[in-house]
Amino acid sequence: MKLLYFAWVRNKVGIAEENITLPDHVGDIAALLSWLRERNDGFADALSDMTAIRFAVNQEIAALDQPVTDDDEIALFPPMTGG
Amino acid sequence: MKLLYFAWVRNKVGIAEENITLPDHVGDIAALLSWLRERNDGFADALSDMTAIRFAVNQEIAALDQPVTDDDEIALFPPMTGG
Amino acid sequence: MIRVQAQDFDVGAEIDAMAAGNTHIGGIASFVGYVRDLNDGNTVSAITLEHYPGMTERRLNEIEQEAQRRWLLEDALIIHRYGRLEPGDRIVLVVTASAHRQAAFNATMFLMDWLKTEAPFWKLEATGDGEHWVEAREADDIAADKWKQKN
Amino acid sequence: MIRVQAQDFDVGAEIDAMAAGNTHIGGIASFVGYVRDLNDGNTVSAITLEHYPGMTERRLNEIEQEAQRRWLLEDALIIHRYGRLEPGDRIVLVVTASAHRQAAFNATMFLMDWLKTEAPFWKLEATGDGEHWVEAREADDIAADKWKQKN
Repeated sequence: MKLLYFAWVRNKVGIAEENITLPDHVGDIAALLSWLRERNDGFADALSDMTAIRFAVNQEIAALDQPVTDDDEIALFPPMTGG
Repeated sequence: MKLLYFAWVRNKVGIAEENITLPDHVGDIAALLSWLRERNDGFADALSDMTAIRFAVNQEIAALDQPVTDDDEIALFPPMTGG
Repeated sequence: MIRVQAQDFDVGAEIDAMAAGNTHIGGIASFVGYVRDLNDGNTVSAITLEHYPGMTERRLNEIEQEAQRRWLLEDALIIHRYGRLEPGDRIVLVVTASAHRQAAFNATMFLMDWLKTEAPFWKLEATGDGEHWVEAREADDIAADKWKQKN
Repeated sequence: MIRVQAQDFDVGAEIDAMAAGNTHIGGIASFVGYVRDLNDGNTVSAITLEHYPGMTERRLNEIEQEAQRRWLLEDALIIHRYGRLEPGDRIVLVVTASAHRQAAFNATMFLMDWLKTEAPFWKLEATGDGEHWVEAREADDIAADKWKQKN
């Protein structure tokens, strides 16, 4: 799985992108976030407030219960502020 | 009084502008229009449908009962179509 | 600022001039009106815009002031042409600048709706059937009226 | 058409290119967004726009298609910059052309409201107090939501 982090999510987790292999028990976005939070304090801090995080699966905005697999590109970021 | 005619009002009355002296009994726009209609068929035709005519007194849109004097600039024209 | 003129104008130059040196501006909204080749089903070969010199400038200045009263604008510009124009030619330009986009959008729409019904211009349209004066559209009156109700 | 780029753009050239040769166009509405020197009371010395390459282009194409579905447009253009920008710099351009002005105004406002909340851009603002990420504004969410209710 390809993981991308943007804006202050990237600042807090300390990396812009990475390739990982999903553990068997991680089948959706919610489980992925729980698993990421366990990695270190940076991830725990970045992903502590779910109302402040948006996620995209294969470049489409997704919900917490969206299934994910190792073939997906997942991005985590704050609410968008374009224009 | 200076009288100005625009668009198809000008076409129908046959002149773009003129200077006239008001008869004593003409004190407002309504009376002016009645008096102008008597002049010839062109004026009678141009001023036959009051819903299709707009008038300005000294370059401000005016109502039928607006008083007028020999010092005024009066313009008669169809509804405006700018933009 | 308002300008009533026969000659063409440069849209990009006007927008850039309004932006230049004013870093309070967050957005500039603009509208350019063009002569269309088709109007109410008629093929148009040209239009001739007549106006009321003196009253036109006076009314355009008034409405620009009104827009500045209604919205917090950094600047506003109206340019309206008169004379003979062909399909594709520019007729009118409205540009407004504000700190916030909604003020600029609203002011630009307000000025365009107003120009359609309240500025002393008249359009003579040349089509295959000859020349005729363009009639006022009820839709334009309704568009202009909505600004009277809301403010 | 959509473009996501670091370099500046020429507003007048884009508008003129859209108008060129299409005499069905009655009006072109546009909006240019600029970096302001003041935001939420802070003096801004620069902003850095980050985006999600790939997703940005995909989403901008989708929303341009959506605007074309909702309104009868002759053409539509979105240009959005990324990278470091200073007060007075252009950030974003939306241009839409239609036979009728209201379609062009609505499509331009729709695209701008959408870009504020749904395009994967994030703004890092440099002020006297240091750098911070600009937070999403509730007013922008409300503006974007109104297009969901109405259509």
